[in-house]
Amino acid sequence: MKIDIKNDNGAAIARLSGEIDHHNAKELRTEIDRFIVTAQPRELAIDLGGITFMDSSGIGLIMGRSKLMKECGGRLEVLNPQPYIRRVLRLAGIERIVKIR
Amino acid sequence: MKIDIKNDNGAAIARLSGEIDHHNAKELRTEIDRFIVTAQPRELAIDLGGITFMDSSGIGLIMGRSKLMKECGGRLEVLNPQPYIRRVLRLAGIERIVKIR
Amino acid sequence: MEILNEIKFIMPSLSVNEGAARAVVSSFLIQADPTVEELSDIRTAVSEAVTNAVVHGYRHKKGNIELTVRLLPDRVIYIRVKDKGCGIENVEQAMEPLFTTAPEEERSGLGFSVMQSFMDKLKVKSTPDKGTTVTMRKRLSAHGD
Amino acid sequence: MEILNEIKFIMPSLSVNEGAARAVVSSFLIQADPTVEELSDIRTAVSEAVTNAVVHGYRHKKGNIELTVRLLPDRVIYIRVKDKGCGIENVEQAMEPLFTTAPEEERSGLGFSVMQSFMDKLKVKSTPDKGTTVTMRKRLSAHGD
Ligand SMILES: Nc1ncnc2c1ncn2[C@@H]1O[C@H](COP(=O)(O)OP(=O)(O)O)[C@@H](O)[C@H]1O
Ligand SMILES: Nc1ncnc2c1ncn2[C@@H]1O[C@H](COP(=O)(O)OP(=O)(O)O)[C@@H](O)[C@H]1O
Repeated sequence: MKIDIKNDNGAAIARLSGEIDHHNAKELRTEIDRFIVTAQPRELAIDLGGITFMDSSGIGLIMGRSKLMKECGGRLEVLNPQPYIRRVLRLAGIERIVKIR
Repeated sequence: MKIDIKNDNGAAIARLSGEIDHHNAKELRTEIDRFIVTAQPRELAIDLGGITFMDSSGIGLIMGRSKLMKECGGRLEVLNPQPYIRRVLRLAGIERIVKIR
Repeated sequence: MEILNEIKFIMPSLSVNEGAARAVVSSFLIQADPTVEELSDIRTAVSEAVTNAVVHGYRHKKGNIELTVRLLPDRVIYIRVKDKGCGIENVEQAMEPLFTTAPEEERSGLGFSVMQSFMDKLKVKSTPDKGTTVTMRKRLSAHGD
Repeated sequence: MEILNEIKFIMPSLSVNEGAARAVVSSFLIQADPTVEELSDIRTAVSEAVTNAVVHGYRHKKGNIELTVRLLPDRVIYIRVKDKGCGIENVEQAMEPLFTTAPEEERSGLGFSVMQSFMDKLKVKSTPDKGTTVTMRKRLSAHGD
């Protein structure tokens, strides 16, 4: 599990790689939330391009960050999910809440 | 496990890739022996460059082919073992019987 | 029913073992040569079931989780995840999409939905204070070669 | 002795499970962050012990092999491979380099030598007609970070 956050003038991108499961989600949550609260970005894109596995723990992770971004007056997006991760996202109907590109 | 044998005018090279264990060794043995008996190469080089795992089953495989090559009037060599495979070969003292390059 | 091959994997309810359970499934199923999508479906379903045992079943006390994987005839994969944790009072309700008893941990309530939609069959047996057993089956598509 | 984490992997004595056993070990040991060389040593030793159970222990009848992997304090890895096969008459002789009872299958007689030299400790307990238990330990080097 690796996370790399870049902030470009309020439009931030968090590139995740590895596997997202319940075990890893805790750590990811802490890191991303610390960034959101400190940097207060307008937009945060979570790039899933490097994620090779994700179960429903990833849904909770994305929903939770989306909520926090809203509370901070910003917006969350999801980028580049691989096909099998897209299926988990679709099952959760997450595209009704978060834009997926 | 994959094996690819090329015969260049009696000097043959068998490129192995994957893992050599007891389970895979049987199949490798059959394929290589069929080639030796049919093509009767003067020299056979077993290229271990693509092998990611090998236990003592690989020792048996190499010793056995070396013996068969000798019986057929030829000679066996081993090429490109990775460091951890070299350690298994060394433990077996195989370099006293077969040339390793 | 004839069993072609079967493994059992027993682990304590530590979250670090969720990944190990998936790896066990992948490495065992290589012999059945599933498609990338099939393997990913099964890995995801196993991850959900094992995570549930860690997060819910053994919420209050630690214990062992037993994962069984069987290769059955006709390319059917059988999976069983068993815990001796707190059990489920109302299984029907638990299986409803979005139902969760751990929203504060950001559980989405979609674990059973994922298992249901990624596998062909799902059965949940649970007894309060005794534990939960989830069994799933999926038939792999016929071989290309 | 405190056990930090422990898994058990139970498989029938089919040669295809030798690779699965190695994969189990790798995936479980990730959490201890071994060096590539250490992991390769342990995988090789496990492969030898499991193969011996398949080839020798269950030569005449099929049965289960139990692989236990423990993470102990001070970065010590404990491995146990247990079979209920034919057992070994003379353990001392069996452990001699090049001694093998299956030369026709191209066994080199180096399985125990590999276990011995790739692990820190090796213990073999065997009772004829009851089975064989091999236990091994290896201490991983201290962390870089
Ligand atoms: N092994 C289990 N032991 C006890 N309760 C469980 C178990 N698995 C599931 N449950 C209960 O069923 C609910 C729904 O499970 P699930 O659909 O996987 O969603 P989630 O795990 O996100 O809560 C859980 O919140 C929990 O109350
Ligand atoms: N699990 C076992 N059950 C019965 N016999 C065994 C077992 N493991 C080893 N042996 C005996 O010990 C001998 C030496 O084993 P080993 O050093 O691993 O070499 P190899 O497997 O190449 O024969 C074997 O040939 C066999 O006779």
